[in-house]
Amino acid sequence: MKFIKDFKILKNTAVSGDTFILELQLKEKLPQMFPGQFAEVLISKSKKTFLRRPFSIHDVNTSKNTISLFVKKVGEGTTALSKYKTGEKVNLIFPLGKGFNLTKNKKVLLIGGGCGIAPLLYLAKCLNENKNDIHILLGGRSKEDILETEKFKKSGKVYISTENGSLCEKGLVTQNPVLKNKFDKIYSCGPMPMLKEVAKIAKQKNTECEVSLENTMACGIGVCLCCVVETTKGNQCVCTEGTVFNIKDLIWQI
Amino acid sequence: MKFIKDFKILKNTAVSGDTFILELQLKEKLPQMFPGQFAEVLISKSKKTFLRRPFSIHDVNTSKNTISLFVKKVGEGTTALSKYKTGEKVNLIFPLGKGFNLTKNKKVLLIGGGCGIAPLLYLAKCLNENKNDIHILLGGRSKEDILETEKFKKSGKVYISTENGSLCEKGLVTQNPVLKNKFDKIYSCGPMPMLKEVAKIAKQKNTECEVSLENTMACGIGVCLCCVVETTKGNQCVCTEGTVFNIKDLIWQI
Amino acid sequence: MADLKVKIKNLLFKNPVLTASGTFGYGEEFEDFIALNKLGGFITKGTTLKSREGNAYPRMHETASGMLNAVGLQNKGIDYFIKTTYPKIKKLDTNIIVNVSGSTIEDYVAVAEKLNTLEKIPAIELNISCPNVKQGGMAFGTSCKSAAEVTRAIRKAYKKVLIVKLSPNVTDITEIARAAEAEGADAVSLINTLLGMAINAETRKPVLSTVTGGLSGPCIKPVALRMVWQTYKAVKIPIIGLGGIMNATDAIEFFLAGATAIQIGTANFIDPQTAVKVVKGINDYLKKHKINSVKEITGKI
Amino acid sequence: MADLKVKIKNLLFKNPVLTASGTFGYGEEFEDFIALNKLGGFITKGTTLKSREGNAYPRMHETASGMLNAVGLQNKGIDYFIKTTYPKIKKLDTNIIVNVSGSTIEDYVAVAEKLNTLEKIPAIELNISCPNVKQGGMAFGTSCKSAAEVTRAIRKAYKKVLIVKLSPNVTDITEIARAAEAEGADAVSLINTLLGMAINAETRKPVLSTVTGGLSGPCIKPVALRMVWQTYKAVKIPIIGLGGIMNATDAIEFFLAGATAIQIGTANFIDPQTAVKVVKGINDYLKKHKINSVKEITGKI
Ligand SMILES: Cc1cc2nc3c(=O)[nH]c(=O)nc-3n(C[C@H](O)[C@H](O)[C@H](O)COP(=O)(O)OP(=O)(O)OC[C@H]3O[C@@H](n4cnc5c(N)ncnc54)[C@H](O)[C@@H]3O)c2cc1C
Ligand SMILES: Cc1cc2nc3c(=O)[nH]c(=O)nc-3n(C[C@H](O)[C@H](O)[C@H](O)COP(=O)(O)OP(=O)(O)OC[C@H]3O[C@@H](n4cnc5c(N)ncnc54)[C@H](O)[C@@H]3O)c2cc1C
Ligand SMILES: Cc1cc2nc3c(=O)[nH]c(=O)nc-3n(C[C@H](O)[C@H](O)[C@H](O)COP(=O)(O)O)c2cc1C
Ligand SMILES: Cc1cc2nc3c(=O)[nH]c(=O)nc-3n(C[C@H](O)[C@H](O)[C@H](O)COP(=O)(O)O)c2cc1C
Ligand code: FES
Ligand code: FES
Repeated sequence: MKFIKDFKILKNTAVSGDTFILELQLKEKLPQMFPGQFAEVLISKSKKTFLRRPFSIHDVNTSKNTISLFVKKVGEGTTALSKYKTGEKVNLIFPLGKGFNLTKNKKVLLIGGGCGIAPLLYLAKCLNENKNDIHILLGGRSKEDILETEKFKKSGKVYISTENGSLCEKGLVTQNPVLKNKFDKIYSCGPMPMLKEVAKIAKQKNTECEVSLENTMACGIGVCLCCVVETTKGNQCVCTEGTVFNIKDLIWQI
Repeated sequence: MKFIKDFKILKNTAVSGDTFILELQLKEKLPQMFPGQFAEVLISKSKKTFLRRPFSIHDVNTSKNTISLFVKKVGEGTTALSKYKTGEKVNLIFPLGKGFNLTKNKKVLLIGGGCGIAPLLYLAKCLNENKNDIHILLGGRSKEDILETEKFKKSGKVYISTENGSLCEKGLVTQNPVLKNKFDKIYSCGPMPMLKEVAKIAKQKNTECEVSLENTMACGIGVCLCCVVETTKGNQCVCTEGTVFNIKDLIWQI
Repeated sequence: MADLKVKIKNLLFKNPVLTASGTFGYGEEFEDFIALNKLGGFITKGTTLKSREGNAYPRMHETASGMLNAVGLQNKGIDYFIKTTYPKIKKLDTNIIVNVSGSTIEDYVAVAEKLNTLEKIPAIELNISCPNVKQGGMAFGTSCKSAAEVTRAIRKAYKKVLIVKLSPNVTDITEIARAAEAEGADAVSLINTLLGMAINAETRKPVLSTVTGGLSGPCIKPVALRMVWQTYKAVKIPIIGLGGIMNATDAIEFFLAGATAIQIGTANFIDPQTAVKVVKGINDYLKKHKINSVKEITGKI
Repeated sequence: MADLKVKIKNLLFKNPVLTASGTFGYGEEFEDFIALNKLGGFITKGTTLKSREGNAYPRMHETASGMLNAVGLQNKGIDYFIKTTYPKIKKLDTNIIVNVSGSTIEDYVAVAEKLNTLEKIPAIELNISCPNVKQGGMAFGTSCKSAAEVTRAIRKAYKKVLIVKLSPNVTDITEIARAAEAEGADAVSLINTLLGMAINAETRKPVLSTVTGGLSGPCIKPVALRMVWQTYKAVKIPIIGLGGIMNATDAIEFFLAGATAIQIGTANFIDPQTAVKVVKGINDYLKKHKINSVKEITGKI
């Protein structure tokens, strides 16, 4: 079941120069949400933002009845969103997409690049509840891009790569030594080139691997057919058949 | 000389349910401005407002280096403007139009209907400095529409008409007994039907009369030719040849 | 409650608010948001004889007050619709209209013939205006001759209500509308998307995989209104107006310009409840203005 | 500083940023806001043989990300321009191009001939695309035959650079562009406004005195870009691109689509400094992307 609701902003917290977390409260009880699901947000104060904007559900707090979004300012819409203040309302369509398939009692690796960490925090929490052995690899261009580490540490062991070496391992996230280990499953979200590299490594090692895609979307509910990705079953809508795909179902020009 | 500048909002004060006054401060020294001139305001936080919006200069405070706008919420743009807060910036093109021609040592009547009072406050002040004998007639549908009376009283004697009789004289502003008196000049701003009635009365009495028009505008600087009014010299731009016209130059279908 | 009922030929609509092809899936996708039976009807995604994968990604780009799409008629084909989708939606108490697309007249006819037999499909919308498929689609809709040809063929093959959907990418839309009318169309719907394009200045590449795409949303409303008004003066058959309708006021404007019914397209993406809000808003408007029936305002500017 | 110079025939522009007819008066109106000599050039308000009062008020309506206008070529006529305006602006160090409008070929020719003699007017823009005047204007621009005819007549009468401004209200703009090219146009500029309409739902009347008007602003940019790209592939003469350009990124997109120069129109109303900001922004873009000359990106998608 999908909903369209106004949320109240409880808090808008700057995380870094260009990222922020919106904590959004719903009046009625939140429906169940799965990690990897997303919301389509109406940014009504942005002059140039016509369509809604999709953001992953970063965290869910059932006691406060809130969800949070982890957002990076990249354009008009996200910049306008960063200026919303406590008490203001935003309209969401949610929860959308299918989310990740959760393992139980497994050794898993979560790989997040840039703001691809957004859906991984709630994922890590849920995997933790499922008693998995959780390893989390975060990557970015420099140490300024490595965010939320403390929160991730609550659910698993954290590894870090920065391209310029300003924090921990120097190099691409996909070059991090932790990838030499054997995992039962890899979960990943981030820029396409990274996901493709992750998929390649997972394939080589024959490791189960799910990736969350961020194709541009107009509707988020499976009707515009704009967000498609080629799969073994033909073009599928990322917003309804995904956003999470098992890499074995994707036909990627790697 | 016209300018394009950011102003800082010093104060946004609700005057009534649907009117408010924006007090706007300029960093550099304000240029000289004449009563009846206006500004074109960019309402950047309104999703649906594409063009600038014209507003009369309601008041000028040279010691605070501020101007104020008296605005009525009628649509998207003005509603968005009403939500601007202290400290926020708005961009203005100003001062535009020619303004009223000021008399000296004369007996004058100012007639304002609805938010047509906007340009009259600064006019009254300037006429006062010019030692005129000032009479001010304000009209509206009901007493809720009669605003700023105390401010006007500082410059002259105030008369009031309300259509429903909830304050002072009952009836149209143009039926107010003060109009029976003889004035050297009438200044007026308000809805078109009112202005036409005022013009008729002035003509009958052979009284000099200037009216300020509010034709819809795209540019405010005389280039789009959208705001024209028929005059004895052909179509003229209200934004540059007006907004104030002597009624003897207008060809109105009265 | 004002009288919102309108008719196209013998087909009764409980109200004049439909949803536009390609923006409403096959209806089901909106069941979480609205009661479909509150709509006058809905129009399915463009459906072709064979299943189509559509164009390559990227297919979408946001523009000022609108969007470009280059979906390219991705759909599972008419047989899948008949076998799988139709049984699920046929119980709905609203008019389900199938948008029929194709690239040859034979294809169009084959789809239309299959639809003849579906009891709960009272009408088809013939899409001769899709700008996103090479052959067919828009090509049919940009000349009187080909518009007439395809309408004639479908009119022969299809017994129920035939709506022809026109392209705005023409010098004179009234010519095409008249050609469709002359060949037996029961109504025309307009407009489909304007042909547009987007470029990414940073990558120096077109944004859409197909370079050009179809422009929709409020940005095109002034053009759509103008075309409805021109067409209203040119034909006698009813007009279904669409193009950038976001709310009831927009809808009223289309009625005044000459539309008998309207469709909500891109607005469904921004607020999936738009269509039912528009139904309510039209009713409120009529009551406020003391107008008994929505039919009374068609063309009344 | 990147090389911003572009040429149309033998006419050199210091940069490819012009301002569009009808949105920039005769230049003087912008002197408080920008230094006019920073522009590649500006194009005057449409000027006709005799003075014109234009259409009745109201002439303007805001739309989603755009506006409709129905000015109807109000201007004081070519003789007034020559006697009064030209002496005031002729010292400006930028290309002043006169937009020539008319309703008969004879009128167009008469205006063009008078302009031959003005030393500081190096080019005219022939407006065969004004949607707001009954006879003439757009009618010339919507058929190849009449576009060819008027271009031929002006080409005979006018010795300097001839730019023909095309209407987007056509099925195939490349046909018209080719017709103008064949008759000796030195460049085409596109697009003029899209024909649109607005209705006031409360009064149930058209908003504009002329019912329909010309749509401009960012809402039309996707259509304009597409037409520039199509025309770039169809003709060899340079293209001046316009339609909804608000900033340097938009301008770059037009170059990539095939424009040699661009014009700023409606944006002048929102920010009278747009044109000079765009000049700076193009320079910044070229530097960032290590491109020496703006000429290099024309048509390079
Ligand atoms: C399912 C999904 C979940 C997402 N989750 C998050 C999240 O949790 N946090 C977050 O910060 N971002 C997330 N994104 C990306 C986010 O939606 C875009 O950054 C946002 O839409 C940009 O809006 P804007 O108006 O600021 O940028 P615009 O001004 O529209 O564009 C600025 C730049 O961003 C690019 N862009 C625009 N939309 C997208 C998109 N959907 N995907 C990728 N690039 C885009 C444009 O091409 C352009 O280069 C997600 C995207 C999807 C599809
Ligand atoms: C020279 C001039 C000076 C003005 N001074 C003032 C002033 O001091 N205070 C004030 O409150 N208003 C003033 N106005 C009117 C003000 O500009 C409009 O109310 C405003 O532009 C409406 O913007 P909106 O986005 O809120 O309304 P919209 O959503 O654009 O329109 C809402 C309604 O207002 C009407 N409207 C829009 N623009 C105008 C306009 N220019 N004139 C009349 N009606 C319009 C529309 O037709 C519509 O019915 C002035 C107008 C002009 C031309
Ligand atoms: C994503 C998308 C897909 C579309 N697919 C179709 C289609 O399959 N068949 C069709 O006739 N029109 C299609 N259209 C056009 C719409 O039905 C409608 O004519 C157009 O979008 C203008 O209306 P709007 O501005 O209200 O969206 C599509 C539009 C969009 C945005
Ligand atoms: C108010 C107004 C008046 C115009 N007058 C003319 C004109 O006289 N001659 C002409 O060729 N184009 C005229 N145009 C069209 C513009 O020059 C330009 O082609 C169009 O507005 C599209 O560009 P834009 O979206 O950047 O404004 C006018 C446009 C507007 C908005
Ligand atoms: S975004 Fe519309 S189908 Fe996925
Ligand atoms: S508003 Fe443009 S000329 Fe007056």
